[in-house]
Amino acid sequence: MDPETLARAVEAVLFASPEPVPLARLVDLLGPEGADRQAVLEALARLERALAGRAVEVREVAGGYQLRTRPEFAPFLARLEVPRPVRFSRAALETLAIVAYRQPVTRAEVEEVRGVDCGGVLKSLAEKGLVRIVGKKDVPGRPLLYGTTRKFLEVFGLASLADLPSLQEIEELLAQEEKPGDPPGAA
Amino acid sequence: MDPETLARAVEAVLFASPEPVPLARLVDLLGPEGADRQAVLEALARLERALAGRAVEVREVAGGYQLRTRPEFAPFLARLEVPRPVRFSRAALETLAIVAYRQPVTRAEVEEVRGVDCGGVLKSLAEKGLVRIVGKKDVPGRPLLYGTTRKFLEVFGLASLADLPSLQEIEELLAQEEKPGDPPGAA
Amino acid sequence: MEHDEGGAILVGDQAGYRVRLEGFEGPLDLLLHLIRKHRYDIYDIPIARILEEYLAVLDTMRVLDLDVASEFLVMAATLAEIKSRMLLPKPQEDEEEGEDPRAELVRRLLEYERMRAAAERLADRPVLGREVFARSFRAPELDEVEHPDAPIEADLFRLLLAFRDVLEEAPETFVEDVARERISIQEAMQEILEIFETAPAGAGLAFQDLFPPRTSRTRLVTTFLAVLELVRLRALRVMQVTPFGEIRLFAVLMEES
Repeated sequence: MDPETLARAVEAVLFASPEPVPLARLVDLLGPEGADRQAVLEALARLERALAGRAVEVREVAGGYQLRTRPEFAPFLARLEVPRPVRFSRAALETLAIVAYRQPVTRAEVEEVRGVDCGGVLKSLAEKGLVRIVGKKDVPGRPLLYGTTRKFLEVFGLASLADLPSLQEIEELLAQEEKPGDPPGAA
Repeated sequence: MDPETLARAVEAVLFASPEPVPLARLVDLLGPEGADRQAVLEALARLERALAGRAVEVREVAGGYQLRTRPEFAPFLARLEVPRPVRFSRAALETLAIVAYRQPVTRAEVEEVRGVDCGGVLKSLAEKGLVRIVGKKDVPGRPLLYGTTRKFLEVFGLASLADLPSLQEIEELLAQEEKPGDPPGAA
Repeated sequence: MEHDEGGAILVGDQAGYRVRLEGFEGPLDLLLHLIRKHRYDIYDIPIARILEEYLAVLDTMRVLDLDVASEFLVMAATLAEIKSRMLLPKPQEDEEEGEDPRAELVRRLLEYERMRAAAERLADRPVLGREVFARSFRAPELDEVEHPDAPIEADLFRLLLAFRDVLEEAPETFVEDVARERISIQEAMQEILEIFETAPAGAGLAFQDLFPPRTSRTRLVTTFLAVLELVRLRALRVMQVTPFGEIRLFAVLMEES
């Protein structure tokens, strides 16, 4: 299969799959056509270039590749009746961030950081499949441990947890915000 | 909105819509951007030209427009078996929970709790490797006893059965209410 | 995301505070707001002043009939305690020992601020189903196959939700049995069966093999009871090849019925 046809085959597969397709899976699928890992990676790069001017792009999400609309088209799509427009409260976002960065983490540890009760928020995030129970901590009382899910990566468009900005980056960002000369009250 | 951006907006809408989109609906969605029927038709034609070399094309089907993979990829896609992650039905989850907490347990005992026939569910759980026969109960008829497997622990992220939340923990976990301050519908 | 979106913004002016919206995310959020607003050095917080301002906000909240959550009151007490500790004479100049009474609070404030910023970064990302959209359906020409080795999508929380529903409907005795949590013997039974699964077929296992050295007493008893239970259930058979010889255990092959 020539590189151009391979890129189209990859596009067809990604288009037809509602969920991110892992690289290994693509290699499995296209191997019979003579494509190895390297060839599939090249096909993905070629596809990305081909989609440059289009409404849709290839994104690496939750350990796989997926076609997604570019964010600038959100306004038209918001009017579409597609499932679940998602809204996140501050409480939910803070709790998610703490679970994402500190996982596996107990409810008490999350509450220690936020300074408020987080049971309800954790439950609601678990119900939405964004966090999950990943075990019990080996301390007296054996409290439940929470972690983020694959769906969390999918919803926030992250290839993996390593895709989150590092805490150091965040600290640098904060340091900049607090530089003298900012208008008072800027937080 | 210039014709090129309009064509891309049409592409985004068609991509994200689960069903064919009628022309009138496209005009509705893009009208606020100043596009009339004529402009949308032109955008569709432009999109068709832009997709010329791609794996996907615009098709007029069932009274609307839809993006579809080109027919030449159909035989190819038909060969691709996309494995669907196995999701559990409510019956399966309930049965699994009863086996997990009450093992070793007979089919009759599971059915007594659930009040319905569970033979099919147990069989399917056994096929998935989540429950298995662990013995026979020492009562007349010597019914088979079921228990959970190591795979069950893996799938649910448990180190051991001792990590299953206790009844008290389940109650605490599920009794959580979201704080009234959180906006409705927010996670 | 504005950090105070959905929370309260307290706008300080000469007349005091006006409260917009309902409440801060918590006492740490409020404290950070006050510290940043007055541009205090977070590593050298003027505790007396910040306590005063903090209490003023709580008062305003009360006046406006806003619920002041207990966490806010706990923090007020903490601040007051730090203030009083700071009034105590410093324990000599050989210091090192005498940690700044504010240290723990500063650590928590910085950690919270970091996580709050991380949350803002998260909120800035395009969210699936809000800013970006994937295909919401599978191409009809694509065969959907349930692979035997397909990943199983499961999460404990859903299992628990289902179990809670079971418990609500279940007969009383079932609920009692679950409450007794007989799990540990069951767990030991499962482990023993797994040992047999990996053991060479037919040879069986020496009784002692199930009790590795340094096994705790409780664990010994549990394992022993588990073996008895398995024998009773006829999942295991006990054989002694020679009189007084080694006791061996064999898994009983189960035929489906």
